[in-house]
This record gives sequence, C-alpha cells and structure tokens, in this order.
Amino acid sequence: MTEQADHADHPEHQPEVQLAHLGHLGDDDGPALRTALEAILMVVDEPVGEMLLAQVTERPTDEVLEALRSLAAEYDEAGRGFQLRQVAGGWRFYTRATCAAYVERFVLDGQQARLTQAALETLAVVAYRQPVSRARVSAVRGVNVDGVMRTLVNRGLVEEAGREAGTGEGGSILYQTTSHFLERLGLRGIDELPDLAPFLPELDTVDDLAN
Amino acid sequence: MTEQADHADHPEHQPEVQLAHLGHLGDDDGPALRTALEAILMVVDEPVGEMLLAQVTERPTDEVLEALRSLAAEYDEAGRGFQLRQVAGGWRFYTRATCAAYVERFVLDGQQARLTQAALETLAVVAYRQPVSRARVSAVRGVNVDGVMRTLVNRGLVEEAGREAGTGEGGSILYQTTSHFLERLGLRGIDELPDLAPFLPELDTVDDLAN
Amino acid sequence: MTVLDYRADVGRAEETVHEGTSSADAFRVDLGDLFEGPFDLLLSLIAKHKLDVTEVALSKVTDEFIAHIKAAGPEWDLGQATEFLVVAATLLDLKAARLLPSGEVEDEEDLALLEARDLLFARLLQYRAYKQVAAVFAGRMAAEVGRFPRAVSMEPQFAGLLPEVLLGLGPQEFAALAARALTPRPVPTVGMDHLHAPTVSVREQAAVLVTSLRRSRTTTFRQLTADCEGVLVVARFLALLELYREGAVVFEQADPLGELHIRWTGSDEGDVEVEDEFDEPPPPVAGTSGDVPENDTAQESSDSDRTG
Repeated sequence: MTEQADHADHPEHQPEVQLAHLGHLGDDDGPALRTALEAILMVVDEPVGEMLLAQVTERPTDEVLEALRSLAAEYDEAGRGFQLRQVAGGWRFYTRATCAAYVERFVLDGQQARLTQAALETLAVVAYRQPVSRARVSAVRGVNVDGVMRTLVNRGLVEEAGREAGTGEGGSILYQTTSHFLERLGLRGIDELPDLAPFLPELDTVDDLAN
Repeated sequence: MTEQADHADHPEHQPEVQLAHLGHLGDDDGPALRTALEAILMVVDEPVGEMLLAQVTERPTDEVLEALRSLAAEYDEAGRGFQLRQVAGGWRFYTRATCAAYVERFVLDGQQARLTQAALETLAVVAYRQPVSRARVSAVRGVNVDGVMRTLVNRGLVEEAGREAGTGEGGSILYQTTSHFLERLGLRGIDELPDLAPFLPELDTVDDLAN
Repeated sequence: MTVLDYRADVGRAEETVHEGTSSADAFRVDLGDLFEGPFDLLLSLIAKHKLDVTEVALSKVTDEFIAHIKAAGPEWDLGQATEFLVVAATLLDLKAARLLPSGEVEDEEDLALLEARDLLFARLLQYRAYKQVAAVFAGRMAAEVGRFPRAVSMEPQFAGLLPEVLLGLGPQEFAALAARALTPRPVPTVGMDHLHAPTVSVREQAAVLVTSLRRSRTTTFRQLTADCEGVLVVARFLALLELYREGAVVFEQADPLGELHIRWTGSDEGDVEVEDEFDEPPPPVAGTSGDVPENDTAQESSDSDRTG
C-alpha cells in the first residue's frame, strides 16, 4: 500500500483525520451518504435519530431518512443477518430475528461465566468509588478499562449513571453498580459494603510501597 | 474436539437454555450460514475465531472460513460503510476507513492517542523479542525504558507475562504484546509481523550504513 | 558546536539538519519522541556526516558525541546521562585506540578495542533495524486509525441469556480485593539507586588519581577504585583515559579483561590538566541529583507541545 509506505517514511507525521477535509458526501473523494450512514450505525450503541445523522452528514433530513429506509429494505431483501431498525429514539443495527437461535447459542457458548481478575478489580473500584468515570477507574487500575467496563455492563453488574456534573453532553459517562450486583454479593445496599479501612495497608506500609 | 476442549476450559459453564428452533443452516426454515455469521458477528465486542463460529453454527471450519472471506469481499466490493476483518486471531466488524471523519464523533472510546517515537521503538523491540524483560529492551534501545514501558502497559499494548525463568519472585518481569496491539496494527497474529531480516544490512553493506 | 535537529530519522538526517539554530531548543531534555538515547544520537551523527563506518569516520562522531554530552549540561535526565556515559566510555576507548601508534594492531589491547567497536556497531545496526520497523508500526497504526471496531452493548434479549456471573467471593473478600485495587501500585523500577548518586566530576576524579598515583607510582585499576562504586568507577576510568592521553600514565594489561596495571609517567609536581569533556557545567541550582524526572510524562506532554 502506497499510503502505508509513505507513512513509514514519516513516522512522525501520522495523518490525523481532518474534519475540515470532509468534503461533500458523494463527491469523488468522499463516501456516499449510504456508506457514511452504515459506518456511523455500525459503532453506535444507542439508537441515533435521523436529525443528528442529517446534521453530521450535512444532508437534508428527508434525504437521510430516505437513505436509511432504502438500506433497511436492502438488508431485508438480501436476507442479511442484521437489520436496520427504527426504534424509539432512532436507528440502530440489530440481529435478524431468524438468526436468534444462533446468536443465543453463541452467547451461551462463547462467554465465560466467571469474571476475569481484571473485571473483578474494575468492579471493586466502581463499587467503592461510584459514581465514577471510566477515566478515573483507568487511572486507579493503571490500564485501559473500556472493554472490561462493557463486559460489566453487559453482565448487568454495572450501569451508566449520568454524566459528570457541569460537563453537559460531552461529559464523561459515570458508572455505578446495579442492584443485581448487590444481590450477587448478598447485600441490601451499597452502604452494606464492608469498610475498606481494615484492608488498607498501614500508613508506613504505604510509604514503603511508594519507595 | 474443539467443543470438548472448550468445555474443559469452562467446566462451570452449563448451558440450560433450550435452543428450540436451531434447525439446520440452509434449510428452508433456517438462515444460510452467511446470514447466521453476520448475525453473530453483530453482537461480538472482540474478534471471534472461526473455530468458535464453526462450533456454534455446526459447520466445518473450512466452510465457515470460506463464508467469512466471501462476506468480507462482498462488503469491500459493494463499498459498504463497514468491513469484516480478520485481526488478532478472529473476525470482527469495523467501519471503513474512508468514513472515519463521520464515525469519530460517535465513538465513545475516543481517538487513540498517538504513540511517541520512543514508545513505538520500545513496542517494536517487545513485539519481536517477546517475552522480554525491561533490561533487555533497554540494552537494545540504549536507554532506560521504564517510563515508556509503563505507558505501553497503560495503553493496553503491552502486558506482563510472568517472570524470567528460574529467577523466582525476584526475577525480572517479562513483557509481551497484547491482542489490542494486534488490533491496533491490523495484524491477525504475531506471525504476521514483518520479517526483521531485511532491516538488518548484509555484512558487506555495513559500510554503507549511512547511505 | 553543531546543533542537530533530531526530528530526522537516520536516513534523512542530512536534509533536516539545522545548523546554528537556538541551542536551547535543540538540547532540551524533553526531546521526548524526537530523540531519546545514545544509539539514536550516534546514528544521527553518523547519518549526518554520511559516513562510512570506518575508524576515521568514527573519530569525528566520537568528538561530536562527547561534545554533545558536554553541551547537554545538567539538563539531562540522570537515567539517560548514565546510559550515555557507558556508550561514551566505549567511544572514548575507540578514540584512545586512535592515539596508539598505527600499524600495531597485533597488540591485544588494540584488538580488544576493535572488538569493542564491532560490538558497538552490531548493537547500532540492531537498534537501527528496530527503529525502522517501528516506522512500519507507525504506518500500520496510521492506516488503522480510521477504522473503528463494532463494540456495542448486547441486545437485551441476548444479554439476559448470559450465564449468571460467578463472583466467587463474599463481601469481605470483595472489600479486600477493592483495597488492593485502590492501593497505589509501587512504580516499577530496576535498581535506579545509582541515579540518585551525586554528580560525579571526571576532572575531580582525575585529581584524586594524580595524588594517588604520584604516591604509589604503579598500581592497578582495581586498587584505584577500591574505595568507590558505580558511576564513580566509570568516572575514574574516564579520568584515567584522559591522563593516558596527556601522557601521564601508561597501561599494561596481560590478558583481555585481565588486571589493568597503571604506571605514573607524569610530572611529580604541578597541576595535571585533564579535559573535562565529560563533566557537566556546574548546575545553576543545587540539587540536580534529586528526583529523576518522570520519563513518560515528559514524552506525553511533548506530544502536544510539538511544533512542526
């Protein structure tokens, strides 16, 4: 790949994707509207409204709606394993109902019943620091926790709890433990979590650790 | 064989849910293999190996691999907004690079921070020498790599891999690259790393080092 | 003093060398991802001169390298400075070899020095290979940066099917785990104690050696360094090499790596001036030997600080 070879020569000049260089959808140098929509919808977790999609793609809402409907129809006709569905709040990719049995089997076969040590530790940090952002948990754990946090959310042990105060839409998502987590631990409430103090090293041990 | 091995790994896991309508893939009442694969891949959040997919769909691995490749080729030819890619030992849906500008603002995990030259070089030594101690990497790079190694661990690109053999508790910690590293490089496995030999000059060209 | 811009990778150093730009700029400690270590510097110097890896070329590089260390002054990260010193010692060996009468390569000491040179270049070539492959990594990562993996929450109907998670521990064990997870981890270090050693002056060590040698006339390197360790040993070794260059001492070594005998051949009185090529100018403030700068914070911040 020429692109790659070029970068190899200039490791210090990694191209950053420039939003300014978006160009116009459908131009020779940009993706078609349908393509851009497919890409966006592939990574969104929550359904996205056509208004927002229109805004991001800089196209009229009508046109976006039209494209979304034609994509959905196309997937249905081709009998793809996924569907594009309009649900409350917008559009999202879902698995096709006829494939549910395979997805179920995959979910049962492919997933571990036991949490990894990394997941347990992350869960512990969330439990004692909630509500807490992923960035904070990462800082405490010293590793990226994005994947682990998703696992904990999927497993119903952790849930979103709004966004960091005063930061608005762009603020970091905060996480807290769920009632399911409390059940699993046999507790009635968060306040029943054991006090940490007896488990923390004495102050002078902390000093040792720091040295 | 695979099934057995897998269950042996997770003895605690006992699927109890009845899968009523599995039928046979490709039957009139069941989805085609490709469709089932598309559906399964829609719910994964890490690369899934063809072995597991073969197990879940009850088809030979060869056939599954063939179907995955044909899907990937089909998406590329049709210029879809998503790609099916084989990375880090498995298959996973990705957005197409040409759509990056549109996708970015929807991606929760944010832009991957760029690595420094020092981090890149350290990463390269770890990748080719793994498992390897910090001292060994330092020797190759000619500088202390403690800080850089910590950065790489924090970024999830490198992880600890036990201690130097025969040295016990006090032995040097060994490091290896992670599957996240493979994903970041778009590699299927460590064996896909470019051969180092061409970068080492022939003996008789040593004198031309600078040219 | 030649000022280099280490942004250049080895192959293109020639095009990007900026002569005479502000030295404060070029010799910053936080060169970060642009420049980091002795191997990087050596390769830059070699490439800059488009030199063959010959002894003559090497001598030029040696001078510049040593000048670079000198110019770096107290700004250097002590960890890096120590590594520099080791490479510098090797280079000074090679420089010393140049001073030997030519055509006497049969001498075992000469052979050892030639071996040291080969070893150094073998390591340089190895480093260069990793440096180049790192560029390939960067290219691949850049190509990947526009692709985002699908990583969404599971549809509720499937998430509900996920097997009950086995926590496998009770509230007390969970609290103990939390305490461990929340306790700051010790920063991993590999015997960095020596980095806290006070700055060592080669010139001072030379003075110590002169006093000692004038008294004993002949001695061994072992005896000369019996009362010190670590960087101090390196400093005395460098001081000895400088004295050798001044013609104040001669060396005898029966076997490679064998006992190094030193005989005083200098004057019995007066100052013996050694060049302080390795010595840092006096630090502007006391306490440069204090905290070792956090390597990675410097590198991280330089990400955003970079211009051009």
